[in-house]
Amino acid sequence: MALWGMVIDLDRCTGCQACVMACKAENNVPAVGAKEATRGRIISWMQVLTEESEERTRFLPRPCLQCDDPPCIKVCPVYATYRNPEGIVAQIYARCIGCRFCMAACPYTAKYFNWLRYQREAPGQNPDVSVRPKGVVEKCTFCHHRLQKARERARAERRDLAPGEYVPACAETCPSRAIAFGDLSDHGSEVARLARSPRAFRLGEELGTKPKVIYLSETEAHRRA
Amino acid sequence: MPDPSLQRDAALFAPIAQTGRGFYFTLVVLGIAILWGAVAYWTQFEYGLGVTGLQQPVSWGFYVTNFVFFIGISHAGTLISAILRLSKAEWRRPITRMAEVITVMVLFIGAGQILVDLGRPDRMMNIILYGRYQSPLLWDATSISAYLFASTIYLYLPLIPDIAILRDHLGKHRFLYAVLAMGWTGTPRQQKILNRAIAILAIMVIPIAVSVHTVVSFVFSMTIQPAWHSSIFGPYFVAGAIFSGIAALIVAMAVIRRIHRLQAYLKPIHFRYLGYLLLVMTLLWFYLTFAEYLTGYYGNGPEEMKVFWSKFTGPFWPTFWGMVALNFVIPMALLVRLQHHAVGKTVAASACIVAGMWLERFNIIVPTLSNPRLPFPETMYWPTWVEWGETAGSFGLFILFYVLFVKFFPIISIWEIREGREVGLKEVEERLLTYLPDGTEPEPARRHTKVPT
Amino acid sequence: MRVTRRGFIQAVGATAGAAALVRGRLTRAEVGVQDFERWATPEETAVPSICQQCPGGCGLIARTLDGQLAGLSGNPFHPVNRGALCPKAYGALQLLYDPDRLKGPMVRAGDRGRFRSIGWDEALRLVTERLAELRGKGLAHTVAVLGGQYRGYRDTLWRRFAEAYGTPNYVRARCLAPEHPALAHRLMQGVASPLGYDLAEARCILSFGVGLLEAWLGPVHAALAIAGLGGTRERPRTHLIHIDPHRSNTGVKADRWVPIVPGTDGILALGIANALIREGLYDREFVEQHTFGFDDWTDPRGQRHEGFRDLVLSEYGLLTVSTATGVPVKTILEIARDLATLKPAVVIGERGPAYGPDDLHTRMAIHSLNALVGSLGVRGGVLLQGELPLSPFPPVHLDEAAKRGLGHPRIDGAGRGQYFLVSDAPQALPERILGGKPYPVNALFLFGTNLLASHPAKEAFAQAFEQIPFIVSFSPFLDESSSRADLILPDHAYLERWQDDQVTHLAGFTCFSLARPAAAPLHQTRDAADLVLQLAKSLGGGVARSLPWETFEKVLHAGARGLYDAGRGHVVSTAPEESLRKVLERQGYWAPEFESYDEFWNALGERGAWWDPTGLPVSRKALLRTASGKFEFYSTALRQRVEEAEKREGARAALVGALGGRDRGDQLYLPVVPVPARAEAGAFPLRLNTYRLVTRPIGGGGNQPWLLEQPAVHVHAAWERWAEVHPHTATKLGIKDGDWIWVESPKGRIRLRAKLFAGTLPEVINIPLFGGGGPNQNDLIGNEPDAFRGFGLLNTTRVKVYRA
Amino acid sequence: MNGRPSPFDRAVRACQWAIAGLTLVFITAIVLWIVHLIRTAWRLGDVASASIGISLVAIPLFLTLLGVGLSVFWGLLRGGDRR
Repeated sequence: MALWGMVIDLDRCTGCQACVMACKAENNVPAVGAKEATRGRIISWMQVLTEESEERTRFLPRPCLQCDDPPCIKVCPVYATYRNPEGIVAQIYARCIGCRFCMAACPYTAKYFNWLRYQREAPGQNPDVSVRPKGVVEKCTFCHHRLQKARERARAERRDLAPGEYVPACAETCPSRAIAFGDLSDHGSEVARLARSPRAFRLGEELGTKPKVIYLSETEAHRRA
Repeated sequence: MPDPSLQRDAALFAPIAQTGRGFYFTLVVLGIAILWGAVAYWTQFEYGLGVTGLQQPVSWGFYVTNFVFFIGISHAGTLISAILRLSKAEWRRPITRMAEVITVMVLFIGAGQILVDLGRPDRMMNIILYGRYQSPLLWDATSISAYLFASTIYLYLPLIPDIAILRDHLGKHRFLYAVLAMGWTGTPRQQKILNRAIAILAIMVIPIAVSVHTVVSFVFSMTIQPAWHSSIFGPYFVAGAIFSGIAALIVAMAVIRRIHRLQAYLKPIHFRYLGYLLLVMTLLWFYLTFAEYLTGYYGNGPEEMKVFWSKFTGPFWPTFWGMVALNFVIPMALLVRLQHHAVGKTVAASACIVAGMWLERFNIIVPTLSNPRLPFPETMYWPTWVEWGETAGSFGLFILFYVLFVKFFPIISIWEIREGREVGLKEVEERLLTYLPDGTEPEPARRHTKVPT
Repeated sequence: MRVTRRGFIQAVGATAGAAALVRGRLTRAEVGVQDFERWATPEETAVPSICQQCPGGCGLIARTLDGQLAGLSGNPFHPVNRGALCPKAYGALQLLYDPDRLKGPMVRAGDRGRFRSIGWDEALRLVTERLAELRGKGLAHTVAVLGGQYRGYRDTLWRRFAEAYGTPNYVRARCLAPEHPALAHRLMQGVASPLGYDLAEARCILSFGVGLLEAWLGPVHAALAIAGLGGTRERPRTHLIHIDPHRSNTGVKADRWVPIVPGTDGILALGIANALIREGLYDREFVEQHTFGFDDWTDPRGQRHEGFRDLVLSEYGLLTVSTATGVPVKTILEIARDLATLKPAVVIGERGPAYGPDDLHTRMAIHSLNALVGSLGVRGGVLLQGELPLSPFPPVHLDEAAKRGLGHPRIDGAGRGQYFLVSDAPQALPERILGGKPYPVNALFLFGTNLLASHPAKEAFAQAFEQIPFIVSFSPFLDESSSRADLILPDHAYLERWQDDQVTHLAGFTCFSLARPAAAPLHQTRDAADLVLQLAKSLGGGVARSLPWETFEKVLHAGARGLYDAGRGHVVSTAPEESLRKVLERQGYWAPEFESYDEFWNALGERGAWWDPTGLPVSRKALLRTASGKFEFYSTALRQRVEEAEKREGARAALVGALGGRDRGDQLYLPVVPVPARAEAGAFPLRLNTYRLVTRPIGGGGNQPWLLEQPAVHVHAAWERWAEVHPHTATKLGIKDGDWIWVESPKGRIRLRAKLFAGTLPEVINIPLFGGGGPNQNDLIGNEPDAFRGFGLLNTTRVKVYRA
Repeated sequence: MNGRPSPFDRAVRACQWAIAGLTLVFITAIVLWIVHLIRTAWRLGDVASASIGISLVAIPLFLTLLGVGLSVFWGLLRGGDRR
């Protein structure tokens, strides 16, 4: 069974937010509008943060880290968020009751809430991804719909899923090739190789969430501020 | 034919017998508050939670604070009356029912807060159909329903004899009283069954009450957020609950005492004893708070300190220092010497504590959510009229339930007062003897020891 | 969330009925026949297109389902972006489906700004009549065309139309055209086309304010090239030094960010040159053999001329440079040493519109550093952008009226007097139109530019537009400029039309991109290029004969034939195929891939681009085409042009005045920038610096919510306009983060939100370039044109800031 | 009062039995819900131990409360006529 993971090289990331916009276009993430944005309700599955410190600034693109032991799943009272066998933490929009317990439990604040009815059927949307109603939590799904389409194509051609055939929108569009994506359980894959690099570190390693988005940074000596 | 013993306790029937103009005025005021709450919730139901002040990192705010606050107040009732009943403290007689009523009424409001806080209330059934017991929210649901059921029975059982009296002597609501009196005729056998049941319940209610607020604290301490994930939360919330419970009880007692002129039954000695209990709880609360923050400060973890400084010197300093003042400084000043104006002092201290404890819950929930681990931009959570409206509506509803209860049932247990008069005095005397070395005879009391009333 | 009493009561009444309704609907989900069609799997196509949000020219793949656009992704074959995209590209989805797009042609009804819709035939008839009437009366030259496209066949088409019609006034008003830096390179190296920079191979990159990762001419291409900055085992780290008043994304990723006083880049370059020369770190071999004017020399007439070396050593001591530019001496020395030791090094001096008052000499000074470190004709150094072998169109057929019209001088005065060396001077347009010098403008065509918002002289342009009796705008939106027009013929959005792109600024390879229309036109809009061809046909005579094609597709088809016959390069394809071709071509084999041109044309339409990776003109012979065949510090070409101007206009030629006056003597031709006197604070103590955000497309992106919502990463701002203030300055002025502040300049004042940002010098206020409506930086920046090139100076404004 | 019960008394008696019945239904519903939660957790391979652990405490608790309530109810109603 594949174990999908991502490696983001912070030395290459230029903070241009191409991944953010690609994610929004691919997953029909709504632009919440001026009033709602000033109230701090921007929904941005992949969000680029800036870590300021004395010696330097570092851009940190933060998707959902698809933890192997996710603190957000344990607390959901209605099984609306779960970790599928392939390691992707999924969200069932039809079952979520909007209690937002998973938002409070996530140490990386990677879950977003539809405070109002932000998104309607509009032209130019991606038909593969459902539009979320108001009152439910949504999060990065590693472009799960792309995995399903790639798997269908592979099955139709009676072959296995080739590495690199399933890549989320952010990894596909990153102009400085900072985001690598693939199957962590496949020892030879580029992601697994990069994950073993001496520059590799995981965000919030001491929390025991075992995140599957691994960051590379030359000067990891500078731990979080 | 007025029974002589009833005549003495006529004051206890007064609230039920006549309904003065004040009653209708309070109904109107409460109606307005509840209407504001209803309009607020309708707007939120219509447009979504966006009408409140909640935002991305601060996903919980007023509603969860209210939830913890009201469940906290519910500890006033059964816990205190159960402990006093078990310890056979004679001064409990006029207080127990008042406390139990607070519990039962406020539990409905507390549990309601969670439902108000849901983003999709129309999918409430999902909790029943697809419930997952691993989530602390469902632990809450179980323990709160257990506590609600237990405290309802614990309120109802001692009420049966009084309802029987009302059934026999009061003209109004005959059918209601007849049904609720369960055919009580005061026979010794029935008395025995009732006392046995009340004794069992008194024992059972205490662990349930403690479990309720521990489980409410688990909603926060089970996550790994800074300043939430600590083992002190269980005892801290239970102590805070008892603390705010007693304060709420004292306030309720003072209000009822003034409105229904029950000064004869709720004497300063009750307020003084509860005041001393409150003082002990203030110290206990301060001790636990001090322990929690010292541990965080000394450990000096980066995330912990971010939340710590945001409370001490950051944007949350007013609510934090307000809480410390209202919960510790003012109550200590008032409750230390209760010789004179005991009632005034304890009620003032209690009002401060109730407000302080609301702030304490706010201080636990919002600062931690406002300071996420990763370097997100600063945000400030401000409640909107919807949240104020819902809070006002909740208080209005709680007080409305309380006032209606006082209108239909005696707020002070008549038969316990009577039992106290006839049986209580002798029984206490014998019990005191059992404490002294065997064979000592009661000497005549010396005059000069002045007993505070 | 207005809750009316009636609404509330209705609601309470309705809740009772709601349950039954819901109950009913759930049980009886009737499925209509039309639902089946909707659920049938749509026909999916992937059409290659080109992103027009910035001059980068990245290749797109537009995914359409049943003709409706469903998503965008990078074209993996395209050599410019290799499948990657920048954030702006995704704004195209919202641009295409913007509800405010004009639905059809509009004609002015009553006074300016009020319109009524009109049919296409009637609209075209109006334009043809007016043009024919002007041409008939011999006033062809009074028609002006203000274009926003500076490359590609759309630009050629307009130029041919203007020439064939008989007007010299085709003015390209685009700030980010690479034509400005090319002038300095032409004067020092004699090369005609713009230069490219081999960023991927360079070991040290010194950028003077060039927004490599967020602005300039292709953030994606630059990011792909320098992303390997970290270096790998076999290739050592590349050292990026970024000199810019504002610490942008490039500043953060650079190994060294050097804050500098805006407008003093040239002086810093000369300071670095001084350090290089004094410590003998410059490439002695290259300078001695391949440069001219470095040492003192005597010209054939026996006159002694001071060389570049002595001038720099005498006048540009590190202390004077440090005080003028605000860069510490130690930093200048370290930059010089890095530049000298890490070979190959390349210096990029392409800040965009203008560096400051003496822009030409600043760029010459910066480019002279390339000569000093010998990065000309070296891998990882400066490259010459190759020529696209497009098939040349037949010369324009000039009839009588056209000849008479072209005889007149240009309205903006480019190519004469002060703007002798420049082809477009849009800045000079307003006062020339208002003054009626040399002749009044009777008709104006606005195409692809919104000057009334995006140009510092926008107020002057607004008055000028009032004077012009007949304005035609091709803007698809009702923006500031098109709302003042008499007739609007809305163009397609770029995903709805044929489009080509001849990218000029790349790492040397030539690339021709072709875009087919991805989505069917949403509204009654028409492609502006087709309209030009239609106008030419309806005007008849020489114009019709010069533009014989019926549609723009035919124009492209005719032009691209040259690529097929060129005998080199190939249509982009999958990576393995590319590498195989590269191996073959390195050994001189080139096999044509297609038998017929139509096959080539279809493949080009399928894959999106043609390119020629080999034959990089890197050799010194190709790079140094001056009269002396050397890199000329002392630009003989410039002196020759100046003498030409003086012969024509006498001693006091306007060109000399623009260059700095006769008294500068030889320094007129040397890459030397006069050190400005340290102006005292005065009423406006702070300096304004504008910079471009990576999420701001050309035209401001006012209608692309995704880009407006998360514009920047270094400050937290959403949908709002802000000014960045240094924390020290902010505390001095009592400003906290997030306050509303007034930013006032001699020209005007605007109210922005203050953001505290330490990535700048204390005395500099940074404002990102906002487009579209609302307060934008052009309300502050005065109409102060560069005397020599006519383009507006964007970073010489002084401002003051106070709480709103 | 041990003659034939008047319609008023019969109605009161019916209401009292109804209340007792309601309490019984309420508690059995809760117990069934808890059992359902355990079964769901077991079926989904979720951490069933947590649910079983909690229910070991919760179910007996509810049953004892029910017992106390019904015993009082039974005692009062039955004891009434055998004074």
